[in-house]
Amino acid sequence: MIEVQNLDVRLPGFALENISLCVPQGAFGALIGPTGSGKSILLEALAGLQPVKRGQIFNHRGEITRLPPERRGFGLVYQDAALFPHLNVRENLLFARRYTDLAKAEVVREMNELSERLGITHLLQRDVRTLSGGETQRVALVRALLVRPSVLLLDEPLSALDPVFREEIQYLLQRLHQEMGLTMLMVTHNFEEVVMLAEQVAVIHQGRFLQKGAVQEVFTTPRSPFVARFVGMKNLLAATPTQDGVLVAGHVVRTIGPGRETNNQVLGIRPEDVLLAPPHPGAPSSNAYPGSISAVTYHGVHCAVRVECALGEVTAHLSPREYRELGCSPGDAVTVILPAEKLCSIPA
Amino acid sequence: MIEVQNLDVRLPGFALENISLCVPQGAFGALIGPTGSGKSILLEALAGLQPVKRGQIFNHRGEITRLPPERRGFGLVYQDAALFPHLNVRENLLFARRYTDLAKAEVVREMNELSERLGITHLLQRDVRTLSGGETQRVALVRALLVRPSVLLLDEPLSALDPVFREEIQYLLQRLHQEMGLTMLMVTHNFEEVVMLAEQVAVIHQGRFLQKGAVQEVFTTPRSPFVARFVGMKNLLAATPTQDGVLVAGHVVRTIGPGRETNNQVLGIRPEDVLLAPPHPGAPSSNAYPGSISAVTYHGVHCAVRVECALGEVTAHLSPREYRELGCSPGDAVTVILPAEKLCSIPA
Amino acid sequence: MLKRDPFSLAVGFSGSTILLFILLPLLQMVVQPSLPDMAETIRDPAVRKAIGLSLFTSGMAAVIALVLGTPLAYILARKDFWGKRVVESVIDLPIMIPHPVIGIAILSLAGRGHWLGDVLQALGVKLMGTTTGIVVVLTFVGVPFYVNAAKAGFEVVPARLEHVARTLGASRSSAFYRVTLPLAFRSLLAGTIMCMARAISEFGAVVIVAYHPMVAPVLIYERFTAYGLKYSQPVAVWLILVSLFLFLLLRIVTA
Amino acid sequence: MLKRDPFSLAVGFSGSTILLFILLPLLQMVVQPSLPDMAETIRDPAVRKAIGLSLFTSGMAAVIALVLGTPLAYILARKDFWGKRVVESVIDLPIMIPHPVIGIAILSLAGRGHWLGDVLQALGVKLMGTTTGIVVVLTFVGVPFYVNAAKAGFEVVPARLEHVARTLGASRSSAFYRVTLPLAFRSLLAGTIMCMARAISEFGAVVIVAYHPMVAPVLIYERFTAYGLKYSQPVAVWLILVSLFLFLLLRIVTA
Amino acid sequence: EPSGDVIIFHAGSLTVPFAKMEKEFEAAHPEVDILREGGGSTKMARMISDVGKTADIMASADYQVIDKSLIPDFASWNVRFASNQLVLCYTDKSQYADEITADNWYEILQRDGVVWGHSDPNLDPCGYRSLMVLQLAEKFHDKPGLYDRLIANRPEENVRPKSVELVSLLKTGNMDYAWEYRSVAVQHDLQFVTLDDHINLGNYKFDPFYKQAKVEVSGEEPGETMFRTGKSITYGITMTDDAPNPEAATAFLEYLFSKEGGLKVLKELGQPPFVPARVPSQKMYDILPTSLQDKVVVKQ
Ligand SMILES: [Mg+2]
Ligand SMILES: [Mg+2]
Ligand SMILES: [Mg+2]
Repeated sequence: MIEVQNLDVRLPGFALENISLCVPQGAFGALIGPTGSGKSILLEALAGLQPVKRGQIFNHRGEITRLPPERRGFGLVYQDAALFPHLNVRENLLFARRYTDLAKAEVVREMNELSERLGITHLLQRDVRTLSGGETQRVALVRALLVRPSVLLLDEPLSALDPVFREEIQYLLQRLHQEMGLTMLMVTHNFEEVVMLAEQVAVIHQGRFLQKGAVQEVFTTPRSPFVARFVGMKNLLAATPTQDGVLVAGHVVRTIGPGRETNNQVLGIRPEDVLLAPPHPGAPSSNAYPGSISAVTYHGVHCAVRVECALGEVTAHLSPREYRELGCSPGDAVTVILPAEKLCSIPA
Repeated sequence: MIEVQNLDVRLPGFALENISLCVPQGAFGALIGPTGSGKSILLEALAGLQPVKRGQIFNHRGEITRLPPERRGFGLVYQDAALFPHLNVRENLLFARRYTDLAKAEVVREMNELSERLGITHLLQRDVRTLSGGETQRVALVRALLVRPSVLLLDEPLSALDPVFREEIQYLLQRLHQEMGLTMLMVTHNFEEVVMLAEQVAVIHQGRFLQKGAVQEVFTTPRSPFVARFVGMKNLLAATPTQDGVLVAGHVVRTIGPGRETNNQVLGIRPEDVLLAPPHPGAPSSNAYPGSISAVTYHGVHCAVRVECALGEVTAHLSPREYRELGCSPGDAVTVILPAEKLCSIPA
Repeated sequence: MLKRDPFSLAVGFSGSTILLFILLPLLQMVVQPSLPDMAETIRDPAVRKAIGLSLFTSGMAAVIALVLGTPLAYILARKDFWGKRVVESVIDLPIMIPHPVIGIAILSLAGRGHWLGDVLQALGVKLMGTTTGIVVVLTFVGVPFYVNAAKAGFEVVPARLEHVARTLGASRSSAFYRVTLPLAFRSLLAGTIMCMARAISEFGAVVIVAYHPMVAPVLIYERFTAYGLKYSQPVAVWLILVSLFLFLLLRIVTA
Repeated sequence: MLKRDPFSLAVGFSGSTILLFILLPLLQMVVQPSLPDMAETIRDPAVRKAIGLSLFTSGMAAVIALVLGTPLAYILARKDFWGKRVVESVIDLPIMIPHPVIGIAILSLAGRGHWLGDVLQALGVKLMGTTTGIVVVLTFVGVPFYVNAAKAGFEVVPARLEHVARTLGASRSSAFYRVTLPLAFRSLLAGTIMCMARAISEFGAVVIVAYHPMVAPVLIYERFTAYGLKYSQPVAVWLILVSLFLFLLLRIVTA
Repeated sequence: EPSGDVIIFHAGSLTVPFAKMEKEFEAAHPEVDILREGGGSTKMARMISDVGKTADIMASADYQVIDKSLIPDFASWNVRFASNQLVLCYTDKSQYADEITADNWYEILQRDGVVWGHSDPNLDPCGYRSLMVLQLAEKFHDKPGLYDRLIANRPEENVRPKSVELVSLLKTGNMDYAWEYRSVAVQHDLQFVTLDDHINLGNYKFDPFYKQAKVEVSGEEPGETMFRTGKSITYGITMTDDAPNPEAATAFLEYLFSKEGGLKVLKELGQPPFVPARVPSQKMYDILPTSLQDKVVVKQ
């Protein structure tokens, strides 16, 4: 496990302030934030690679704030894998052997086992500069795992990969976490990766945490428009509180749960939660608004449909199949339904 | 328009060979390939920035193979935007003014108009190093458009962007193409971008074209396993021809269209085309196979469901809603249906 | 991060040793002459003339290196070509050639009887004992410093910026002047200063080509060998102060 | 890409001018002595001794620069600290100090009456007219070349590799020796060679600290001024050949 | 048996004979290493007196330099061991090489484009002696203003610190004519114009005539000046009082003063030695190292 209390890190031109977080034993935590938000620096500070100004860091054994990196028991995998280019794959994997008390045979056995498991046995004699992106990441993972880290720190492990390799490594991380019970903390700027892999997430921006909590919670109830946009909650409509819900562009939208009292609020809904139906001739059902499709873009795995309706422009993500079944094209009339239980009031 | 015939480019340690392509006036072409496949070099060769060894390049006025870049009339937007860091936004935009015969007032008017259209009017006095990723790309686009290029060459225009900005620029490119009728040629390693934006696509690998054609055609009927994997056709099953279809793992799978005669073939289907149904107690319908869910991963906009069935492991992409309606969890039995019209025979 | 581990100790020890090793002799130099000595020295027209000549000739060398070296540095930064390694080694050669040999080699080219010497003589160019000769020598010793710094500066400017400029309508030269040059400017300046600094320090090659007119290092040498420390130190201090001031000024003016 | 546009012409002209400017005098040097002259020269024990001494002292200077300069170069490449710019400027100072001044400054530190000189004397260290003195001078002129090259070499090794090594259990020094050093090795070697090359060429500073024992540049100077070209050229050619050969060998052996 | 290093500072014009002597002496005394440093005599003397460099032996092209700069603070005696004369040297490549004679040299040196030079009068006796020759030529040939006209055609850059450096400039074609000692001209195979004894400073019998020449040279420190008066060329040598290796230095001087040793070498190389070498007074004779006394005579 890893726990951080009120951490401050100050670098020339950049500072992390008052960071607290906890990834329990066996959990998968994530830090998400835009480029330059300080997520990699935080990871390095946890690993002991950046000087800490204030605050404390703990691992399962106790406080480690002042311990050198080699005595913290954390593994680190960088975005670019950071394999040692002067060593071949096997030498990279055995780099840490010198620092353990284990017999060589034991280390080699473990290396072979993990290499088998992560599918890199055939690469052991290769020059690391000849590896593909996915192979590189798998080697870096095995190298980090061989020191039996109590926590694995992952710095955007998927960002540098082509989409084909990205999915492969994504599955691999999931398996490692589930099958080996490894504690992981990943930083990324991609909310899809967080959704897929993590249990807990913190959103970081300009060196501070904006929000943290369970992944589903942060994703469904972001507490600021910045977080909302960052986690893919594309539909954000200016709203004012009213009886029964909120008022958006003069229309009442029914919401569930505690309405916000402040006038300065935003109503949010994720595009995959927006429903589209054929135009309704009769009385509109709850939170249903007539509109017309302004644009459709096909994204391979989903279609983004933009609808101009009474509330403003709303984007819905449908699977290609759902879109086909809807039977509408750009310009056609359509009914937008915003399920009340998916709506989220956000302070602006 | 842009047309290329039998182009060879030779660089130290790399070569493009026998490249032919054509992007008609007003079309949107794409080149897709893995990192290092030579797509950026090809783009630079078209722009006159890499020496051509053999072959010819034409624009709408005629052959331009030997013309210097400044006389080809092509715009170029790089992945990292390549804004001039010593000039502010406005100076970047007006960089090309010196090379046109237009009056300054005219150029400034056009700049203001395009800036308005692409939403960068408020940035004109800014230092380019302070811009966000999305702003940077928009400035680069305006700068390129102001020279009224006959073709806009885009080098991975979305790769360097955080997901939030990526979608924004994607929409912008689509609008530019549709509203201004701009001819575009984009290189990317991301098939989603191709699906969304392009009409024609060529798959490039190690300096050669593996396949080219209409986007839908390449995506539904890849002609090699490499192309199939690269365009996201994840399900590839070794198959041999038989009456009525092909034989996969001892089971007959019905296919439509010309079966391949060769024994060395692969049966492919895109994961979003795979259907899942509740386990069927009665006689199986056509191409339906009982199986059990081995893993489910939630990707935000879709769920990837891996099913172990008689044919092997098959991945299906469902929308979260579809998955919810299926009502199954990992370990549960399920029926996999491979619609015959979506199946594709690929020479191995 | 500088804690008392063996690594940091090694760094602290070696760093301070080198800095002291460089600074101690120089400080000793600078501190020793009395202010009246300094004042008297700078009133000596021979001293003023020598320092002026040093600044002028090394400045000229730097300008020549700038003009001739910039295109070469640019190509070395941008292109891979057959023999590039050889060209780079040739550029570095002046650093390893013993200084008297440089002077001797240049003199033996320029003398009557040698074809090049005859050509030069016909053109009225004399190297022996002339300002021209000094400039030639100083250019020879200074040019690697400029070319290497300029090359490093050009390497830092992404080729993509030039490419984009081309597609925006700029010719090759226009792209160079409007994009590459402004971005590499500080490196070119640093290279010019390094080149001039190296040139100002030269003695062994100059003293062979031109004993008169006397550049400051020759004057300092003569004063030292003929009169001793007391008469050479103030000249040395003045030369160092003047050139440091000049370099500082150059950096500030162009910042 | 080298076509007949004005830009390429400028490049071609400036490039060939600089290369000719460097090569012509040196070729002239190398071509002139006859083979019997060359053979006779290398049989002269004084010549052999001087070249040997040049190689030894500049080699020692390079080794000292390597040992002391490596940790400093590493820190300059890795850390940003207050005063870093000043330290870098100090490192470059020896390039701009006139060579006779370097000799004078070092001598005036080491002389009797100066506290450092007295300490050195008590330790039995003499600089004037000794091999030690030559090594000190050559280290002074050579050290910037090593530190700058080593710094550039360390800058190219990503800090992330060291970070990863640390998380794999390596101490700071262990990470340095197992990751950074092997990766920067070629740069350190190049820096050592540059430092030695610069040291081998030094004349003005050495001639003040030690006329005897004679390093090759002093011998060449002496032969040129006392006997003329014919007797100095073969020595110069031998020195250049021997050192080029040595540098080449170093590169090959360590490739 | 003497051993160790012997540091000799000597006039640049003695380089060739002293190199030969070094070879012969070191062959006879393998334990001794002669370390020579040649330069303008005045400068070499000042390196001892002003700069504080140590040397065992100092040999000057003008014995007066030793008298003025080194005695009594740094040395006690001064042995005169050779003479010489000034000649105008040139090579085949020199302009007007086929015209020059003892009668027209001063006209040729005034011609446009003729590059001629001499060594620095402040550092090297050969330098002020060259100027004396020009002054004496003005008197001897009765050409008033000749000296100034000649100097006007000799830019300062043609002045070098020691006379032998000019040899290289002649041979590389960078200079047409240079003033050298006759011995140097012979040693370096140069062509030269031999001048009348009235002006060549080589014959002590003409000392009264020579005395008319007066050259201003720099003094104890920059800015100060003093005058040198014409006198026949006489080389002097001394051993410094605090010579680090007096035993070996004395051995070398014994060799130098012997008829079969150094004096023979000088003669072979075109420089007239005094056989035997001389000191001016009995008082000086008495303080000579005893082993040298039988090789030296007292002669004014
Ligand atoms: Mg990062
Ligand atoms: Mg690319
Ligand atoms: Mg000897």
